[in-house]
Amino acid sequence: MLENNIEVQKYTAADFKSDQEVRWCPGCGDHAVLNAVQKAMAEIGHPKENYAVISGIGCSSRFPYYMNTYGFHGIHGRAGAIASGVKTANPKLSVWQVTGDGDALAIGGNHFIHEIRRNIDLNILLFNNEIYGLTKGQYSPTTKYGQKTKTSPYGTIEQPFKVGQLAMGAGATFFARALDNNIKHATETFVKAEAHRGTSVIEILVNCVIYSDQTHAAITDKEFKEDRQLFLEHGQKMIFGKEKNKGIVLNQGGLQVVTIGENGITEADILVHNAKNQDPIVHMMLANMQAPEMPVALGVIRAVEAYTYEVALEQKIEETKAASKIHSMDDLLNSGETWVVK
Amino acid sequence: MLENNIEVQKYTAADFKSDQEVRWCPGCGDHAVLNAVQKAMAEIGHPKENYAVISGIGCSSRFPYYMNTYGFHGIHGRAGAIASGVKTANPKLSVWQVTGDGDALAIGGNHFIHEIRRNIDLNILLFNNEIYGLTKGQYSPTTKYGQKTKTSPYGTIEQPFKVGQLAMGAGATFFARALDNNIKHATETFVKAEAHRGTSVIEILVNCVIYSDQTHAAITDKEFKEDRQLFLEHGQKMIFGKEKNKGIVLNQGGLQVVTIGENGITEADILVHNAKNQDPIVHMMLANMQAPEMPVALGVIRAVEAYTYEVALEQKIEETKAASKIHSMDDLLNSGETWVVK
Amino acid sequence: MNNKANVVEKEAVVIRFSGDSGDGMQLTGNLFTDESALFGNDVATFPDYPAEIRAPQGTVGGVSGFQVHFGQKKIHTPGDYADVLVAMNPAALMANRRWIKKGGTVITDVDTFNEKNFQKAGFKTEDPISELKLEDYNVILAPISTLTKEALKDSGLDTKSILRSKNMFALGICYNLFDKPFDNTFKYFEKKFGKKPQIVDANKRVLQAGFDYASNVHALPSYRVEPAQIEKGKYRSISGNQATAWGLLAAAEKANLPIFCGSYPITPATEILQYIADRQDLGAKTFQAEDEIAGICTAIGASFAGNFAVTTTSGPGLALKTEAAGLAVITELPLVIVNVQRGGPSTGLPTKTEQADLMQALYARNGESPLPVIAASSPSDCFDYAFEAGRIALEHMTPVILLTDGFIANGTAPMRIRPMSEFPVITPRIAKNNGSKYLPYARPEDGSMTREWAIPGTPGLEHRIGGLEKMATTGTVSYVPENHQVMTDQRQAKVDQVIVKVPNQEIIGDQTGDLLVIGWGGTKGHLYDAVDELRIQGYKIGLASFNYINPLPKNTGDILTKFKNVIVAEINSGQFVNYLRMNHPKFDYHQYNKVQGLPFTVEELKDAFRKLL
Amino acid sequence: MNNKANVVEKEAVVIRFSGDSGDGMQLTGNLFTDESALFGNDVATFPDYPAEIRAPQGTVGGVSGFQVHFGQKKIHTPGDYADVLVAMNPAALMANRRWIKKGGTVITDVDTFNEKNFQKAGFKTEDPISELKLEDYNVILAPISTLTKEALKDSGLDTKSILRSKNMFALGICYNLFDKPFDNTFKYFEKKFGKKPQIVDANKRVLQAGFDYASNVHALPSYRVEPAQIEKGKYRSISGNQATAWGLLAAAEKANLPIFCGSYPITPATEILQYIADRQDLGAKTFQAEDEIAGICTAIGASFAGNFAVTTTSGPGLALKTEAAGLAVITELPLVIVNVQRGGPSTGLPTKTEQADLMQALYARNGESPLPVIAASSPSDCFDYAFEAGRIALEHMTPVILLTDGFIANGTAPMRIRPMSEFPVITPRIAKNNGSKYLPYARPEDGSMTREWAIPGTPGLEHRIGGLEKMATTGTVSYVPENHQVMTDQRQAKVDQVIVKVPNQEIIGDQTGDLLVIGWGGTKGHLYDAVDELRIQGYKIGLASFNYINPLPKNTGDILTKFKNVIVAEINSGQFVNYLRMNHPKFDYHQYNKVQGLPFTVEELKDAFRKLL
Ligand SMILES: Cc1ncc(C[n+]2csc(CCOP(=O)(O)OP(=O)(O)O)c2C)c(N)n1
Ligand SMILES: Cc1ncc(C[n+]2csc(CCOP(=O)(O)OP(=O)(O)O)c2C)c(N)n1
Ligand code: SF4
Ligand code: SF4
Ligand SMILES: [Mg+2]
Ligand SMILES: [Mg+2]
Repeated sequence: MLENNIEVQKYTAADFKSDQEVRWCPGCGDHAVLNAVQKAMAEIGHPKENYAVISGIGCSSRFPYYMNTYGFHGIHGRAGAIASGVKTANPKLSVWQVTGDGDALAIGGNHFIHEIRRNIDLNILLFNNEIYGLTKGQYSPTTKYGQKTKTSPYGTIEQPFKVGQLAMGAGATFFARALDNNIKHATETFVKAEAHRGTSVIEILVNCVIYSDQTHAAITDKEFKEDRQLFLEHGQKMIFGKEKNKGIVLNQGGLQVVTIGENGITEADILVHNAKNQDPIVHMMLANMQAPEMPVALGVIRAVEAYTYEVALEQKIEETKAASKIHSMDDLLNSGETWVVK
Repeated sequence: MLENNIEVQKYTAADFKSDQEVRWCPGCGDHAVLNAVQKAMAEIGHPKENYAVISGIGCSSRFPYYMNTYGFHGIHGRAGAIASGVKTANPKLSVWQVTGDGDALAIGGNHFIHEIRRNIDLNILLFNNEIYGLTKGQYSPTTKYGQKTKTSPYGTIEQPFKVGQLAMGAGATFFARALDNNIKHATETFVKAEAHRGTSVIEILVNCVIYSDQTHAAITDKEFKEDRQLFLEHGQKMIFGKEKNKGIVLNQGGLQVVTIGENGITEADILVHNAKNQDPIVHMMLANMQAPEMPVALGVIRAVEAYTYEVALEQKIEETKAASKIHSMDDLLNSGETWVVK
Repeated sequence: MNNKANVVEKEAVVIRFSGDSGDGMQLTGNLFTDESALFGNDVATFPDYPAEIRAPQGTVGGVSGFQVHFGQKKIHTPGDYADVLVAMNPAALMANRRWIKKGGTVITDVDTFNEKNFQKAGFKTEDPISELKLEDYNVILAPISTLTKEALKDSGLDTKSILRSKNMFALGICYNLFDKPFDNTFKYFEKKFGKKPQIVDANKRVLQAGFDYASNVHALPSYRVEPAQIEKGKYRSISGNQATAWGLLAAAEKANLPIFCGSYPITPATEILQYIADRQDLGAKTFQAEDEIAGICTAIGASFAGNFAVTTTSGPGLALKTEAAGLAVITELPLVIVNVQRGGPSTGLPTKTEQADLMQALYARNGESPLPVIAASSPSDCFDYAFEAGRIALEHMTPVILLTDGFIANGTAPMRIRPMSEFPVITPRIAKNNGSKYLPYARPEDGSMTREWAIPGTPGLEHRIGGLEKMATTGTVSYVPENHQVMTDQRQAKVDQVIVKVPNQEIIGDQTGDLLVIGWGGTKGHLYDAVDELRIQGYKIGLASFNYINPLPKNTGDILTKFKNVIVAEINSGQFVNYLRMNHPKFDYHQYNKVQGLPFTVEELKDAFRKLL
Repeated sequence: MNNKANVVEKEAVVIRFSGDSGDGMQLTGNLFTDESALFGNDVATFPDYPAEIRAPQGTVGGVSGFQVHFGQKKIHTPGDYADVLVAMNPAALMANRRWIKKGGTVITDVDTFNEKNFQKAGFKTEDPISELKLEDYNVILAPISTLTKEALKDSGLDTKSILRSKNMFALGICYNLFDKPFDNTFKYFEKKFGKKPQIVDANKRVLQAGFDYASNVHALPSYRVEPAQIEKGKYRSISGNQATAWGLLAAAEKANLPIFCGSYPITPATEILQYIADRQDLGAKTFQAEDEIAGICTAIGASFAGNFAVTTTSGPGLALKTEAAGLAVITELPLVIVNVQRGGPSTGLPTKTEQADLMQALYARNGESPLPVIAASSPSDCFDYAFEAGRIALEHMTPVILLTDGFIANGTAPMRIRPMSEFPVITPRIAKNNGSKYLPYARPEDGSMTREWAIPGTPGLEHRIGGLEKMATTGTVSYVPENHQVMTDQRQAKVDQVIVKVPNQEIIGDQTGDLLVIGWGGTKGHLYDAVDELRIQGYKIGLASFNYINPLPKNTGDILTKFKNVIVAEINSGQFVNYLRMNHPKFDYHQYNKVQGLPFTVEELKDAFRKLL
C-alpha cells in the first residue's frame, strides 16, 4: 500500500516528461495541466515506477503519452473502469485517471459514478472544456444550455451536469476544482488529491481554444477573476475579492455573499471551510456556486475519510485466508465430497 | 402533447391487466406495485393506447407483459435509453419506465443520470429490492454495506448509492418514494408523478422474498413503521409518529427529529415541506434520512418546474421550420451551390 | 438391499426426478447421484430449472427437474430419455411426458391427483395416464404424501414440515429400485440437520419408508448397475461452471500470479464469478462490475497491472465486451474471456443452451482483430480448457475466448482429482530491467511473436500503451501506412503461433471410413454416443470433436481427407461449418443443425448420420 | 486566359494542394474543384487532415492536404498520384513526396525554405529537391510569400493578414496552369467577405498576382482539360457523409415518417449526425446520446414509437451497439445502422480508411441474429444506398447495416440532383385496427415474412414485445423448443426475402473472360479504373463490385462461373472473400488485400490482376 506521506526521493517535473512531442493545439489549456501534474508528481515523490496514468479517448486523454510513467491510453469512456482494475489489482500503484467531460460524463458516466461509489483510491483529473475537442466540437454533458455547436446548430436543449453535485450525489469522498491558468494552485490541489485515500475527483476547468474558447471566461477573465474565484482551504474562512473583503455566510436560504464591514458583518461571521464534514450538503452548495452571482469555489471542497475499496478487499482476503483451511488448489480440489475409484 | 390534467375517460384497474399470467414469486413486492400502477393509470385516465411501458431486464422488468398497454421489454440496463427514444419520437405518449436497482443503477446507471439531466417527460418506476432478483441473488448498487450475497460470500465492501441523492445529483426535477406494502399511497404517488412534466423518479422499496427478504424491514415493520415513515405533502408540516407528535426541523446541523411538546417545541416550529424549491439541497437531506435515527421520507420529495427535453425539441423544430426556406428534400437538394451540365 | 427376486442387470440407467420448484428435486437428484458415484458408477447429471425464480405452484412452468445418468460403462451425457421418471405431481408428468423412454417406469404421487392440480397442469381430463398415452408404460401410482404422513405421524412435526420430506420417500423408492446403499444419504442428513435431531430422524424414517414400500410393490422392477471400469483415482463431482472457475484458479497458481476476475452477473455464467468469489482464501480478487464493459475493462486494467485477468459472461454480455476485447487485442495483454453460450438472439432463451456465439467470438470486433478461441466439451473438461485458456493468454500475451454452454455449465460429472504438480507450469514472459531500453512491442527471436509484459511498479520499464496503432517494436503511436500492415500481420502471426502447442485433432472411432462427424464444444458427449452406437452396428464412422477453434489444429485438413463424407453437427444454424468452409474450402460439408435451446439427442443424431452411411 | 503558346490537352489531371493546417488548403482545393465542376469537368476530391486538431506548425504531422482529380472523362477516384503538387512549405513536400506522379510538377513556396523549416520537416540537408530525388521533376520554386506581400504592400493589411492569403497566390498559379476562369472564386470572395471590401480586394489581387506570375514563368506547363461528357442535369458537390445523411432524410420523406437519429459522435461518422441535426427545418430529430448504446437504444425506442429510426457510427461504436442490434433483430423493428469504417482494431487509425468491419456487421451479435447488410461505393451513391437501407428496414421490418468507409465518407464528388418524385415510394406495413386481434408476429400471406408495425397511440393495437424468444404469430414469450426453431428460421427467411427486390449483380467490362475482379463498397472507383485500363490493354477482365452483401444478389453464383479466375480485392485481410467461400463454396478465390489505412492505388491493382492474366 502507498503511504500517505510524501516520500524522500528527489524528482523534478522534467523527470516526468516523456520523449513524445506534445500534440495539443498551441494555447490549449491541457498544456498547463500537464505541467502541473508533472510538478505535483515530483513533489509527491513516489518512485516514478509506481505511477500509472490511465486515460480514455479525447484530446485530454492523450495525456499518458506525455508522461514518463506507466501509462495506458484506453478506449473512450472506459478510463474509470480500467483505472479501477489497475488499482484493485495492484494497490501499491498511485493511479491517475485522465479524462474529459465527454469521456467521463457522457460515455463514461456509469464508470464515473461507480468508481466514486466504491471509493477506489484514484485521482480523477477531469478536464472540463465543455466540449468534445477531439471530434471537433460537438456539445458535451457540461456544455452550457443553448450553446450552438456542431451538433446543436440551433442551440442545445440539454441542461449540463454540475460536476461536483453529480460526484457528491454518487457519494464522492473528495472533490476539488482547479483552473488551467493557475498552475501553482492546480499543482497544490493535485498533491492534496494524492494525499486523500479514496476516489479524488478534481474538476479542472480547461480552455479549448478551438471549439469552446473562453467558455470559462466568466471565471478566469483577468478583469474580475478575483471577485469570482474563491480559494478554499480547510479550516480557513471563505474570504475572497480584490479587496479581500468579501465572504461567504451560511443561512437558512443557503450560501450568500457578504461584504465585511457592511451591514455589520465582521470577519467572525464568515463561514469556515470544513472539507472534512461527512455530510456533503454544504460541499454541494459550495460546488454549485456559479459566477457572476457567486464566486466559483476552487481548491479542495470536500475531503472526508472512508474505507477505500482496494484496502477493504485486501483486508477481506487476509481475514478469509486466515480463517480457511484451503491454501492451494490441491487443498481445494480435495475439499468437500470426494470418493475413490479403485 | 399530453395535457397535464386528468382526462374524463373512465377506466378501472382491470382494464390495464393483460392476459398474461403474472409470474413473480408469491409474496414478491412487485405484485403490489403492478396493482398500484394499474389503479393509477385508470385514475389518470389517458386513453389506454397512449400508455407505453418500457422496461429493461430483471424480475421487475417483466412488468410490461402484465399491462394491457403498449409495452416493450428491452435489454438489461437500457430501459432509460429506449424510453427516452419513445418519448422523444412520440411525445403524445405517456411513457413509464420500469426498472430495477440493478437495471437502473448498475448497468443502466449512465442512461439513468442522462435521462434525468435531459428532463425527458418519463415516469421512472425504480423497483429497489437491493438485490439482483432474476439472476438469483447477487448484490446490487443499493445492497447494504457488508451484506452477504451470492457474489459477496464474505460480505460486500461497497457503499450503496443513495438513490435520491444520486438522482438529484444528476439534476432530477422530481423525486418520490413509495412502498410496496402501501398500495394506496403508491397509487397516489404515481398519479402525482404523471402530473409532473419532466423526468419523475419514483424509488419504490420492494421486498424480494427470496433473496433479500426483509431488507426494508427497518422501515416497513409494523411494530415501528409509524415512527419511521414520514409521508410528505407539499405545503404540509413534516409530522409523523404513532402519536403524530414527532416532527422535522431544519437547523444549522441539518434536519433533526423533534417531539412536539418537548423542550418547548410547538407545531409552529416544524418544517413545512416545499417540494417546489428549485434548490435541491433540502430535498437531498430529506431523501437521505435513514431509519432508525430518522424517519424515511415517503411521497413526493421534489417536484420542480423546468423545460422538458421533448417539448424543447419540438419547439426548436417549429422555430427552425418557420425560419427556413427548406421544406422538402427537393428544396434541400437544390439549395446552396449547384451547376448545370448541358 | 431390497428383497426382490428378479434383479435385472443394466449397463446404464437414466432417472429424472421432477416436481414443483419447492419439492426439493435438485437435492434428491444430487443425493442419488452421490450414492451412485460412491458406489462406483460413472455418472452425468443435468438440472432443468424453470425460467422463473418461483413459477406458480402446480403448473408446468413451475416444474423443476434433475436428470441423472449412471452406468457401469463410461457415461458421456445425462441421457436423452428417462428409464425412470419420478413425477411428484401432475404438472411434472405433463412437463416430462416427451422425455420418458418408451415403456419406461413412471413413479408418481397419486395423492396429488385432483381436479385442481390436473387443471393447473393443463390436463383436459382426470385421467392423466391415458391422456398422455402412458398405458404401455410401467406407471406406479404411489400414495407418497399419505405414506410420508403415515411414517411421520408420531414425529411431532406439523403437516407442512412433514410434506416437505416427501421427496425422501421418492428417493427411498429409487434406492430400492436400483438396489443401492444409502449410507451416504444418512450421513448427509446428520451433517446437514445435525442440530435438529428430529429432522434427521424424520428424513431417515421417510427414506426408509419409501424403500420399504418399494420392496412390497411387485410391479416395481429391480435393477442393478455394477460399478464402472473407470480410471482409478480420487474423484469429485463438478459442474461445468465450477470447473471453469477452478481451472482459472489453477492457471493462476501455475503461473504464480494473482487472479483478478472482473464480471457482471448473467445467466448461465454467473456461477463462475460466484465460485471465484468464494476463493478469497486463495487470494482471488473478484470485482462485480457495474456492467459487462466495466467487467472486461477492469480486467484489462488488472492485466496491465500484472494480474492474471479474466472476465466471464454469456452472449449478450459478450456483445458488450467486444469493443474492449479489441483493446486487449491491440495492446496485446493477456486476458481470458469466458462466454457461456445460451439461446439467442438478444435475451433469447437465457436458461437454455445453444452454440450460436461462435461467429461472435471469432469476429465480433472492429477491424482485423484476431484472437484465439477454444471450447470446452464436458463439465469436467471445463477445468482443462479454462486452464489452457489461461496458459495461452499468459504465454502468448493475448486475449483468449473460452466458449462453454448452458448445457455443460449446469451439468455435473465426476472429475478425477489430479495433483497440481501434474499440470504444466505456465510461464508468462515478464520483462525484466536489464539495463537496455524496454521496447513494449519488440518480438522475441524464438518466432513466438510474444511481446514482453512489463509490470507497473518495475523500475526502469515505464512505458505507454493504448488503442491506437503502434509502431512495431517501440509501440509509439504511428500512422505510417506500411507499419499498419506490419502490425496487422504481426498480430495475426502471433495468434497463428498458438498452434505450436495445440495438439493434433484426435479422431474417435474409425480413423478412416464412410463418415466423419465433426462437432465442437459441448455436444461431444452426444456425438460420441451416437458414433459409438453406430460403430457397434458396424458402420465405418469417426468423430472429430474440436476444442481448438482458432487456430484450428494442424492436422485439420488432413483428417478431412480420410472419410467419404463429412457432416458438421451443431446447436446453431451452421457456424462452425462455415468457418471450416473459410479455412478448408476444398471440402464438401454436410450439416446437421438444431436450434431449440436443447442439446442433441443421440437418436436424432444417429438418424441424421445414417442417411450418409 | 493565360497566354502560353503550347497548351497541352489532357484527359484528366490530379492536383494536390498541401500546406500547414493553417494554410487554408481545404478552401483552396474546394475553390479549384468548384471552378472545375462549373467548367464542366467531372471531379472527385479527397481531403487528408492530420490526426491532431492543430498539429505543430511546420511539421509533417501538421500537413493538411486536399486532392482533386478532374477530367474530361468520367472520374472515379480522387487519383492515386498527383500531376501537380502544391506544397506551401518543406513539411508539405516531405509529407507528399511519395504521391507525386513520376516527372510531375511541384510548385512550392521557396520563401519557406530555411533551416528551421527544413529541420521541422525532418530534412537532413538544406536541399530538399535532391534529398527527395526530385531532380527529374518539374519543380517550380516560386517566391509565393514575397510576391504575396508585394501584391498587397499598399493594402493597409498587416503582414499576418497578408500572408494568410498566400494560398490564393497558389490558386492563381493553378488557374493559369489549367487555363481556368475564376469568376466563381471572385464571387465567393464577395459573398464570404462582403462586409470587408478590403479583404475581398486583397484576395482578388493576390489571386490575380499568382495567375500573372504563372503566365511569365515559362517552365510552367499549360494544360487544358475539356468539359466531360457526363449525364446532363443539375449537379451539386457532395461528400459521402452528407449524401448518407440526405439519403436517410429522403427515405423518411418517401416513407412519410418523421426521422429520428440517435447517435454519439465518432470519427469519421460524426458528420452524418451533424448533417441531420442541421435539418430541423425538415422536422428531423437528432438525439445526441450519452454513448453509442444509448444512441441505438433511443433509436429502437423511436422505431417502436413509429419513427424512421437511424443510428450512425464507426467501428468501435458499432461494437457497442451489437447487443441492442440483436434486440432490433428479435423484435423485428425497422432501424438503419450506418457504420463508417475506419482503421482498426480498437481505436486503431481513426482518421484512416479500411473495410475491416464486414464480419462485424454480419456476425457481431449473440445467437443466430441475421440482418441485411449493404454497402455504398462512392460519395454520391451513399445517397442511394442510405435511401435503400431505409427502404429495406421499413418495408421488411428489420435492422439494416449500411457500410461506408472513411474514404468515401470524406471524399466529395458531383451528384446529379434528381427530383424526389423519381424515387420509389417506401411503404412501411403499418398495422390498422380492423377489429380483429392484432398479432404482432403474424406473417402475411405474400411470403414477405414481414410482420405489421403497430404504432403506439393507435387504439386497439396495444401489445408487448421484447428480447425474449416469442411464440410465432402471437409474440408472447415462449420457451417451447420447436417454436424457437420456427422463429429462428422465420427471422432468417425474412432476411432472405429481401433478395426479391435486390437487383442482379452487374458485371462491368467483359461479361466473361479470364479474370473476374470482385470488390465491395468504397473500392469501386479504383477497381473500375484498374479494370478499365487493363481492358484497354486488351485483357479479358470484368468487375463485380458488390453493394448488396446480405443477402447476396441472386446471380452471384452465376457470375462466378463466367471467368477462368476470380480475385477478391479488399482493404482488409480477406473478409468478403471468406464470406463468399461460405456462401459459394464451389469456387476458387484469389485474394488481394491491403491494410494500410489507405485506399488502393490503381497501379497496384493492375499489377496484382495482371499476375492472373
Ligand atoms: C466508442 C467511441 N465512441 C466515440 C468516440 C469518438 N470520440 C473520441 S473522443 C470523444 C469526445 C472527446 O471529448 P472529451 O472527453 O470532452 O475530451 P476533449 O477532447 O474535449 O479533451 C469522442 C466522442 C470514440 N473514440 N470511441
Ligand atoms: C447484458 C446483460 N447482462 C446481464 C444480464 C443478467 N441480468 C438480468 S437481470 C439482472 C439484474 C436484475 O436486478 P434488478 O435490475 O435489480 O431487478 P430485479 O430482478 O431485482 O427486479 C442481471 C444481472 C442480462 N440479462 N443482460
Ligand atoms: S481541439 Fe481544443 S481541447 Fe483539443 S487540443 Fe485543441 S484546444 Fe485542446
Ligand atoms: S426472486 Fe425476488 S424479485 Fe424476483 S420475483 Fe421472486 S421475490 Fe420477486
Ligand atoms: Mg471535452
Ligand atoms: Mg433488484
